[in-house]
Amino acid sequence: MSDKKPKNIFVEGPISPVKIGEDIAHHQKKTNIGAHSIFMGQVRADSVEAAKVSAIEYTAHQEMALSTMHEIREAIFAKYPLTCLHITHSLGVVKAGEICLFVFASAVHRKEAIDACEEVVERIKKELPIWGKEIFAGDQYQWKENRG
Amino acid sequence: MSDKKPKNIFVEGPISPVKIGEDIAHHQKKTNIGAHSIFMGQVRADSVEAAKVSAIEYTAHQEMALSTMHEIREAIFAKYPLTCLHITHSLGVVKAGEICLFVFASAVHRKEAIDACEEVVERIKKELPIWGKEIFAGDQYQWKENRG
Amino acid sequence: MMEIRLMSYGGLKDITGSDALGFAIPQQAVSVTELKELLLARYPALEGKTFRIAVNERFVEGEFEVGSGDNVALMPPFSGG
Amino acid sequence: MMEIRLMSYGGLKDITGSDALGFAIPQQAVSVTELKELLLARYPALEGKTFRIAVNERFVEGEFEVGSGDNVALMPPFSGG
Repeated sequence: MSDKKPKNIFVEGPISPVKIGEDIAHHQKKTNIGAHSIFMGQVRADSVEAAKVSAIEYTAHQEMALSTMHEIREAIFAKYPLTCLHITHSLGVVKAGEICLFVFASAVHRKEAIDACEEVVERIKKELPIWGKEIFAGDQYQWKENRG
Repeated sequence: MSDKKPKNIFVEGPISPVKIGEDIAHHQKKTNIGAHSIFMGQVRADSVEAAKVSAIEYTAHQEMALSTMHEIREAIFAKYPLTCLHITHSLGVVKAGEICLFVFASAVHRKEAIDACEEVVERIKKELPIWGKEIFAGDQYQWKENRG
Repeated sequence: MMEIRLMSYGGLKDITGSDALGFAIPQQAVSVTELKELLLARYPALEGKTFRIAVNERFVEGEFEVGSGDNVALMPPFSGG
Repeated sequence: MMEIRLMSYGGLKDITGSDALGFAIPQQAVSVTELKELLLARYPALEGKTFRIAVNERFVEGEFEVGSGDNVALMPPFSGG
């Protein structure tokens, strides 16, 4: 259900896979759910010239990010008959191999859950004022750019 | 990577959310992965007339299911540049609220992971010889039918 | 006279009464079309049901020939996931 | 003469040298277009950079008027997720 007040989506550091397993388990009480669609972003050890990304450090304009996320939630609930929608994004340092974004959409039928999850991911990437700084070994860095 | 021999996809009973969390954690070593897309099917307590579904009992033509799943895997790996693809489906009794299907696709970029995951789910529903028997309180049942 | 192994899946098991049984056929070989007629004669409740037939794990139809000892699977529409 | 609060995000922080600082403006009020010129004069490395401006948490441009004490955020293209 959609809420009146913006929910926090930010956690400090990586998102724990154990926590994700627990979140999934919590949905077993909701026996009207038939389908869950999950997206997770994981930090890649990309190579840039000779250097490898060892971590990404995320910063955000938090107030704007949360109010924009609230608008996205409202639009998604208006468009898709979802049972629930949970979003978590990391702030601070997330090492290569760790999870930095978790989107979890649940619905009675699969089509709604899958389409809503994908749309939320696309909108997060495009609309939330969050920036990733790719950190290389030895304090070097470059600012991340999202592909379209 | 695709394999030469059909992998087993079946587990007896429900799929554990803890196990799913562990599966996600195992992918943190693969630092070339940037995106995971997961689909989970959960048994719904649907109401049919006065009765509520308390569980679904799954049976399959296992040999045909595994060889068909193998063909689907090969086709998906040929079509999408995936890092890995894991599929689990329950056999036997899965109670309302429990998970009966788990599809887990990982790739360098999100589009491939999301599209591959969705296509695998659709093909599993249409092509795998698996049948669900919806069990109501008091031993009554009806055979499940998938929506298109 | 021959016997095939008849395997019934999903709701069809309720009609044939067993997930696997021997099914006697008066001929030495039959087409899938002929087999369907024999099945309908033996199990009238199959009338109007949607199902496909796999012989030795491959879907077959029409003139495909079913022989002694073949595994014949009757499969209603799938409902996995 | 007035002062705004200038907040710089992402790579723009490397140019302004701080994620939040006071920025003095000789006028009593300026348009966003005029503010951009003042910023480019003060931070020449902003030249050619893509960024949007939010005043008090709303994206603004052109003739929108920026006044004393406003929070002005400089935001390069987003790269979350």
